[in-house]
Parts: sequence; C-alpha cells; structure tokens
Amino acid sequence: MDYAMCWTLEVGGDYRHSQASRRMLSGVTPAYQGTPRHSVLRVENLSVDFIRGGLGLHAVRQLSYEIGVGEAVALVGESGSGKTVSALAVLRLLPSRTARVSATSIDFDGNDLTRLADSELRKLRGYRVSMVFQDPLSSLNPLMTIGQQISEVLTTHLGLSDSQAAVRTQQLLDMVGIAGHSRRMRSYPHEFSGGMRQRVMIAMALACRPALLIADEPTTALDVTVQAQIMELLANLRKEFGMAVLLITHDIGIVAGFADRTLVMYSGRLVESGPTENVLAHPRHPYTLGLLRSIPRVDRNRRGELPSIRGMPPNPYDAIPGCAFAPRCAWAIPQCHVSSPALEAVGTDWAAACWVKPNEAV
Amino acid sequence: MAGLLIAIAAIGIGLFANILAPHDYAAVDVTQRFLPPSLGHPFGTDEFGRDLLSRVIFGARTSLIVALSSTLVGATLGVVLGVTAGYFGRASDEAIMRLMDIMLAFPSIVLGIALATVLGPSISNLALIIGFIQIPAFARVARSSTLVVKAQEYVVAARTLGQSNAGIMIRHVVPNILGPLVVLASLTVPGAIVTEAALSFLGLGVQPPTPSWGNLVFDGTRFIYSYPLLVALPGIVLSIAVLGFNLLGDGLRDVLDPRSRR
Amino acid sequence: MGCSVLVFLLIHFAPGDPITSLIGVYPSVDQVAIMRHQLGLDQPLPIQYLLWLGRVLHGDLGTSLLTHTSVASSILQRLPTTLLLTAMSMAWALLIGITLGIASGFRRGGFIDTVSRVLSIIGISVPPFLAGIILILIFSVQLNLFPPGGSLDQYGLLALVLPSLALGIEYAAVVLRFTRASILEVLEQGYIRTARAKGLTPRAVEYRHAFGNALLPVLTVVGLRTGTLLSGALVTENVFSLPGLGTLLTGAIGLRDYPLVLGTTLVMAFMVVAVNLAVDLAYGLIDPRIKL
Amino acid sequence: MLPVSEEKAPVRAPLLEVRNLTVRFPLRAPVFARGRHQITAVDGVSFSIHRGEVFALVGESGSGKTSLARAIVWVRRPDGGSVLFNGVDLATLNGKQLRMSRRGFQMVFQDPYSSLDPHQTIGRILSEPLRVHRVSNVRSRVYELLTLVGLEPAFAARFPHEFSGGQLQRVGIARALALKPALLVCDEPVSALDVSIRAQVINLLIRLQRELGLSYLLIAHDLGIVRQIADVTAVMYLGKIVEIGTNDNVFNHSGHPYTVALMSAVPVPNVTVERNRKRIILVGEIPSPGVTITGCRFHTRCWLRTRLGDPEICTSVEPPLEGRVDHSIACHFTGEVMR
Repeated sequence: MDYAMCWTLEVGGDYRHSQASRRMLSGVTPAYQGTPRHSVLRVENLSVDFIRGGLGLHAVRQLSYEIGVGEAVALVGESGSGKTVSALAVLRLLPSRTARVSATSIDFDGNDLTRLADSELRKLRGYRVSMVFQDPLSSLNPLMTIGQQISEVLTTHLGLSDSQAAVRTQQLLDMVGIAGHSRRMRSYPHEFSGGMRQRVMIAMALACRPALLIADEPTTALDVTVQAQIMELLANLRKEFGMAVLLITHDIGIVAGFADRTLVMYSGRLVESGPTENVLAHPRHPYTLGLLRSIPRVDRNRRGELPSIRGMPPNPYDAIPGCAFAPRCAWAIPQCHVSSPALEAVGTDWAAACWVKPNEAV
Repeated sequence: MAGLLIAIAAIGIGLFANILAPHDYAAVDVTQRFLPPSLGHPFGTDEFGRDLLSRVIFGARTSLIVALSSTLVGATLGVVLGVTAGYFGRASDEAIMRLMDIMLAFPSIVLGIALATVLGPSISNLALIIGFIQIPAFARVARSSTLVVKAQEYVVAARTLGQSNAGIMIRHVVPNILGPLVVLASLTVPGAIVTEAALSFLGLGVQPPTPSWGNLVFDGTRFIYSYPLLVALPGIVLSIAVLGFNLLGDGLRDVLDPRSRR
Repeated sequence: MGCSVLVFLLIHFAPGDPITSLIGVYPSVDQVAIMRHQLGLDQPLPIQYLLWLGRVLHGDLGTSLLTHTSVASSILQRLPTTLLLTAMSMAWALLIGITLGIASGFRRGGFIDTVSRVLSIIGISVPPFLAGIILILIFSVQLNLFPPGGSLDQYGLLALVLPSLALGIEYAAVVLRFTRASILEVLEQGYIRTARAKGLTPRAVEYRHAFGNALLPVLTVVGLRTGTLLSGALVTENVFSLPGLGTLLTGAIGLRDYPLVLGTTLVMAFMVVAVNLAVDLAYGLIDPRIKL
Repeated sequence: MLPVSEEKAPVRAPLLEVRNLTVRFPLRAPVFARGRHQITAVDGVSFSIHRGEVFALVGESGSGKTSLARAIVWVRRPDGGSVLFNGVDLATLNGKQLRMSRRGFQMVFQDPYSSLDPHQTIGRILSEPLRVHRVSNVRSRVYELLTLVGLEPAFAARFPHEFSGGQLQRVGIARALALKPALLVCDEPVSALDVSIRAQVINLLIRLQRELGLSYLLIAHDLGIVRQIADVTAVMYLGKIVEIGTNDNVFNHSGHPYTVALMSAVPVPNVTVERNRKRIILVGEIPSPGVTITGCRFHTRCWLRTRLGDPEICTSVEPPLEGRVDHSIACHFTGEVMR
C-alpha cells in the first residue's frame, strides 16, 4: 500500500529512534506472550481525585495495568467510569488545579513518569507516546492550517526545518489517506469532514512514530461507515509501525475487532482484564457479562426485550464500602456489600475483581 | 459579597436619605461657605454653605432612582424586543436587530444628549432616556440567549404538545434566559449611574437645586483649584457605589452562570 | 442610512425653534416665513430629509445656523483632536489591557493576576469624567506637570496626555477583563489539550495556540465599546476643554444649531460604523472560518 | 371530533401516511453573496405506518432523518408533500384542529437533558401537555404516568438536574404518553444514554408498545436496536429512502449496496464474528447535502459500482424505489447485491 512505501523510504531518515522502536522497524512485532513481557507502559496503583467546591470525587481508584510492546489494549467503560481520566493522568494532561493524581509508579518506555520533570515528560509526549481525542473538530486549532499543526510536531521533536517538515507532512497525509496534500496542507480544520479531521489527528499523533498511541474514543463522533474506515486505518498503521495502542471506548463491538487485550472499568476501578476473546466470550465479572448481554446485535435475529442490567452507575461522590457494582448485581452475596474485591486471576493473564466470578457464556 | 453590601448600603442610603442626612440639603447659609470637614459637617460645606454630606446622601437618592428605574425601562423593552427577535427570527429579527444596530452606532452620550434636549431635563425623563440607551444591550443578550433556548429540544417538545408561541415564550424562554439578564441588569446599574452623572455633568441631567452625584461633581469642578474636596468627595462616593454594583454583577455572574465558575 | 433618519427625526422634534434662537424672541411673521423658506423648513418632512441626505452625500453637511460657516469645515477642523484622543486612549488601553490580561490569564492566581484583577475592577468603576478630574487634581493642580486643559495648538500632544489617560482607564480595565476571561476559556478547549499532548512547550501552547483564539472575543469587545469610548471622549473633552467634536456638539446642542448637531452626530456614528467595519475585516483576517 | 387514539379508523387504513415529503433549508451564504441557495434535507419521502407497528428509519448523520421527524410532527412545515394522520392531511387543519390532532402523535427526543426544561419540576413538565389540552385530574395523571415508566411518584417534586440520563429519558417518554397518543415518534431515544442504561429504556419502549398498542416511528443509527424491535425498516441516504421492507427482508436479504455496507460496518461484540466477517469499507463520507448529485445518490461511494465496472446508468439515471410491498429497493443492480 501507499503508506507502507512511504515509510520504507523514510526509515533511513534522521529519526532518532530508541532501541525499542528500531527493533520494531525491522518488522518484528513482539507477539502476545502473556506475562512476563516487554511492556511499553506499566501503571501501578493510579488514583485520581477531583476537588470541586470542597467535594472530593474519586475518578480513578488504584488502577494498575500493563501494555506490552506493540500490543493493542482496549480500555472499556461507561461515561464516568474513569477511563479517559486515567489516560490523561498518565500523560499529566489533567488540570492541576482540580485533579489530584497519585500512583506508585508509571513506567513508560523505561521512564518513571511519576518522577519525570515536566520538561522531560514533554519530550516524550507527541514523540514516544501520543494521543488521539474523541472530537476531532474541537481538538484541532481552528486558526491554524492542517499543515502547520502537523509540522509543528516534527519541528518540535525532530528538529526538522520548516521545509523538511512540510515534505514529511505530505507523506503523513498520504499515509492516513488524505489525497491532494499541497492544497490540503493549507486547509483549515473547518474545511474538513469529521472523518478527515480524525485522519489529520492520527497523522499528527503518528508523526514521530510513537511507541504508544492512546486513542480516546476516536470514532464516537463519527458515523458507522466512517468509523469502519478509521478503525481499519488504525489497525493497519499499528501493524505497519508495530506500535502499541491503548483504545479507550464504550463500544465493545469495536474492541472485538481490534484489541488483543481488554480492560473493563466500572466506577473508577478495573473490574476485569484479560485476552479480548476470553473476556468477550466468557466474562467473569457480572458487569462485563451484563453489559455484553444487553447489547442488541445486528447479526442476530432476536426480538423482544433484552436482558438488561438493573439500576444505575453509582454517584462518583459517594463512598461505597463494598463492590461498586453490588447494588446492580444479580450474583451479589452479603460480602459484596461489605468489602471491595481485588483483581484475582481466573486464567492465564486474565483476572476479575469479583467475590463470585460467575462462569457463564454470553 | 462586598459588592452586595455596598449595593445594599447605597440603596439604603438613598431610601432613608431624609433620616440619615444631618442637615437640610438645600439650606443655604452664606456665612458657612467652604467649611472644611468637621463634626458638624463631616464633608464640609459648598459655595452656598450647604452641608455636602447631606447633599451627597440626597444625591444618592436621585442617582439611584434614575439608575434603577432606567435599568427597569431598558430591561423590559430590551427583553421584549430581544425575545421577539430571537424567537420569531427572520423578518422580525432583521428589523429589530437593525434598529438596535443603529442605536448602537450612536455613542450613548450623544443619544442621551439628543434625547435630553428633546424631552427636557427632568428626573423621570432622565430615567426614560437612560433606559432607552440601554435597550440595545438587553435586546442583544435577550436575543442571543433566546436563540440558545430555542434550539433546545424542550422548546420543540412544547410545540409538539400543542403549546402556543406565547405560552412557550412565557413558560420556557423567559425563565431560562433570566440568569444572564439579571447579571446584565446588575452590570447596567453602574453604567446608568455613570451616564446620569455624565449627563448631569454636561448640564443636561438633574437640574439644581436637586442634588445628584453627577451635578455635585459638576458644581465642584468650578472650585477645583480653590476647594478640591467639593469634587473629590462626591466623586469618591460615586466610584464606590459603581464599584459595589460592578462587584455585585460579577458575583451574580459567578453564581448564575456555571460556565464562568472558575 | 438608518442612523441618519434617526438623527434627523430626533433633532427635528426637539423643542425650541431654531428660528427663535436666530432672529430673536419676537420676530415678525414675515421674517419667520422667509427664514423658514430659506432653510427649507417649509417643505414636508421626508423632502427635508431627502434634501439634507442628498447634500450629505456630496460632502455638504450644511451651514451652521449661528456662525454661518460650513458645518463640514468646522467638523474637519475639530476632527483631528477627537480622532487623536480616541486613538491614543484606545492604543494604550489595548496595550495595557491585553498585556495584563494575558499575564493574568496564563498565570492565573499569581501575583500579577491578583493585582490586575483589583486594578481592573477599580478601573471599571471610575468613569472618564471622574478620572479626568482626579488626574487634573493630581497632575495639574498638585504636581503641575501637565496642562489641565487646552487645545493641541497650545500644548501639542501634551494636551492629550491627561485626557487620553482619563478616557483610557475604563477601556483598559474592560479589555483586561475580557482578555483574561477569554484566555481562561480558551485554555480549556480541546485543541489546547492536543497541543499539550503533542509535547509543545508551555510557551508554544500559550502563544501559538491560545493567544490568537483568545483575541477574537476581545476584538468583538473593541467594536462594541467604540460607542462608549466616543461617549467618554465627548465628556472628557468637556472636562479638559479640548476643542474636539465633543465640545463642538455640546456647544451646538446648547444653541440648537440644527445642521451642526446633525453633522457632528452623523460623523460620530460614522466613526463607530467605521471601527466596527475594521473589526469585521480584522476578524476575517484572523479567523479562516469567516469569509467576507 | 378529531382523531384521538381511541377513535375507530377504517380497517387497514394506515395510522400515519407520509406522501412525497420534502424539507428544504436555506443555505447560509457568505455576506457578499447572499443568494437563494437551498439544500434539500428530505427529498420526496413516502411511507406509511399502521396501528401497532414499529417502523424504523435508519440513516447516518446528514441523511435527513431528523428533519423528516420534525416535519412529521409538524413543528416545521414541510416544503412539499403531505402528512396524513388517521387519514387527515395536517396541512388542511386550522390552529385549533391541529392542536387537537397533536394528541394523537407525540415525540420522544434524543437528548434527555436538553428536552426537559431545567427550570421546571418533573411534575410541571408532565402536567404541561395535560394543561394545554385541558385534561382534568392533572395530579393523579402525573403520578400514573410516572408509575407507568417505572419512576416513583415522589419524583414529581424534583428538578431534572437531580436525575440521571436514563431516568430523564423515562420522564421524556412519560410526557409523550401524557395525552394517550397512538403514535410515538422516537428520535434516537437511547443514543445519548450509557450502554448499561440503553437496554432498560429499550425494554421500556418495547413493553409500552405492547401494553398500550402504540405505533412507533423509531429513528436510529444503531442497527442493532432496530433489528431488535422494528417491524418495518427503511434506510435513508441523502434525503431519500433507498431501501424499505420488513425487518427480516432488509436485514437478511439486503438489496441496496448501502444497506449492505452499513450493516457490515456495525461492529459486533464477538471476536470470532469480527475476525471472520467480510467488511465493506465505503470510500469517503456522506456528501454534503448542498452538492447536487446526478443519477443514483449513492454512486460516489458505491462499492458495487466499481465492482461492476462503473456502469453509466448509475451516474445518469436515478433509480426509483421499487419492488414488492414488503421490500423495495432503489438500485439499478439489486440482483447483483443479492448475489
């Protein structure tokens, strides 16, 4: 394909690749091997609280996870489950006035992000780890051209001159499937459609060939047919670059086709994590199971009422003594209301935070 | 909070002027001219030997009557025009907003001067004139808020229920645009105090012997070299009152507009 | 155009007949009739308006009823003072307002922010005429540094220092507040988060991404406040007895000099319209989403 | 006098009939070039809904489905065509008659936060339709409605901001049911809700439909939901219906290349299915409605057209919507699609 060619041409360039990414460029995408593995990101005990008007909101509680080199991991949850907040916290992108972030350690690519100075972290952002956001319109500066916004990354991190950056920007636009670049580079975000803007965001994020891409609901604002385009593009580029992807989404359907591993969050906590096929076929946490059962599927002739989860997600301002899901859970036992279960292994590299861990097929 | 206190104090002073004032504001005593501040005359006396403090206190009454009633006039008319323009859109919107643009093109004082010469200077006319000047501001805010509310689905819902346009405007639009309008009103009051003062200052506002903050400052300027306190004291009181209403407006904005809560 | 109709009607219905102020309190009937005819006052109202408008479009603003000189020429003579005064106050108000606004917006809660917030709320509460008087008291009466009043011819630009300060204080405070609010708003936008996620330095984020976007609403304020600024100029000129359009206008109103009032008001309205047009053009230049 | 839900209508006459409906919008042109540009959001759409039927309208953003819904509930007069409710053309009604006939068709909105007035209590919101139509026993009816949608009567005294999205959507449904309508127009009723809440609201809609014998016009982009509850499904593309038929026909025997692509694009939460399915990725995005397209309006993105070697007819002749009563398709090459 076009973009493959363009990148082979580029490899000899003046990129300052780290050891890890050079290995990836040689085409060796480390296969998923279970623990232990080389991880690109390892988060331990991440907690985020928001202080608003004297009230404390526990957005993320003791979240730990790991993303292997080149691995695609999905972080799934509903609004308010803390999935986006946890990702922003890792990159220190939360407003420091209101957010209180704490973690035992956040290891990215050999750096402990909890100890890194702002200026050092900045050198990693957009270079070794980058992000794509949900709403591509508000995520792009309306007053700058597409070209300026992409080349900015190249001049900042790779020290390219403006003309070198312009050349590379064209190649990047090519890579994400935007044709007619010289004109496109001078266009402004409002002149693009939603899907095109998201392609621009992706080009910008991948400009320095990061080791990890965090995609925060990248297709939520898009139509289904465009969503399919973007997900295919992301999947292809991931294979191409051998980069790891953390896909944040509420749509489990997207997860099935994309992620090697799936993490499920509920009310700020990780409730289940494991290989996507296991989690989706035999979820061991009642929340995951209920969620999967309640999704009406386009590939099934099933009519009438859906099996649904009763009740509502808890108010994040409330302190819950036991399992946050217990009030809605069909399997809840007395213990669930008293103490909060920790993640416990239920299989190879597969864990669920539940006292009961029902074993049923979706 | 400070703003609220100052605003309440100012209004209180205006309301109870006759109780608070130590002297008759119009009592001339030529033997007592240009007295410096003393216990008997805390602000001193003016060129006719009138007690300055009493005049400032009664001036508060005049200035605030003009400011508050003009804001009421401007807000009422402006909201009616703005909501009509925003809700019905199209031709009525064009017509009303062009008219507002024309009014805005004139420096407000110029408009005020012109109207003051037409209607003649009396307190009620002054309130009408300043109110008239304020119409475009209220109309603009009311219109843009109405446009926001109109785009909300609950307005569409009310229409599908068979609610009439008048019903929708009264029940749904007006209650939902009140927030920004209250803020604007509280920010308009200091503007009105200043405009009244400026008009009085130019000799087109409140006519002597009735004191207002504006004509007190104006009268004082004649003695700016010999007796600056005559300008300074009413001027400072005026500024404090304006400051109070401005702070009140800011505070209201923070309370009523969750977007500015930062 | 609408402006001219409004001015015309407003002045027309003003009580006080210009004839009386011209010929004296007890004119003879004949005298009045002749005079009215000369002035075109016996024509129906719309015709009067059209005649006047026709002349205006040719640059003829009529003749002053009292001095019998051309209105256009007296306006032209006074215009530079007012233009210079407003331009000066606007210039330094924008300079101070935007600089401090940026400084306090980007370093929210810091020392500069606290100081400028206090300054701005005080500044907003001091109307130009009062600011003028205070400045005169301090700099002319006490320190004797600047003239308390007088024309450009007498003192040159020195004559404008205090007036432009008096006029600019409130304006600077307004600009400061809007700039600050606008920056705080912009800093919460998605593209700022993107810029930070790209690894740009805080400086690049603030000046390349936040600044331009924050300036747009400030530009709108500049347009909207022009009328207020001219109002202030009018008062300020009177405080400092500067011979500009403001003093011309107040004088003309006092004497019911129709054509002069009409002409001056129209020129002022035109200035407001012109500034707003300039603002629209600037908008078009800065914001690619707006096509003129 | 005018039709309410209990009215006896001629047997088999449709409850709602939409004939050749067209909605246009003026296009905002730059200041110096203000012309009479218009975009056609809905371009001659016809269909009918029978009593007790769930009719789903599927389409992506820009397909015109929301404009169509607004025209049907007559909050925006259509620019062409007609809407017949119980056989009565809404355009022929005067203000009072229209208000009466509104009792028969009500709407459920997409955004539960924006569709309920934040300054009114739930009780006032629910009593508004009752007051407008001078229904007696407002209070008891409000309690009845709250119970009907699974909420506590005590909620009547509270304000919308005290509730979650799912609860508010129940209030929205209760308001729509207040006047005992025969038809509910549901515009994306669950797309603003969280995944675990969606099923609850869908189930409520299913239950109400069964218990009250309602008809639904369901507007949705989520094909899974449509498949779950619709009897008849119509697929819209750029203002026109391109495929319409019984649910089984449209989903299992799709005849329009767009329907096929749309369905293949919907992800399914199952790894095996996702890995083995053939996905058709359409090129580009739905063209802006301001652009005039000759021939078939889908031809710019059609995967079948390229596969068939770019037949000329696709770009020159607009295919009519034709077929059987239970399945009509607007494509020149339906046979090829089916194969």
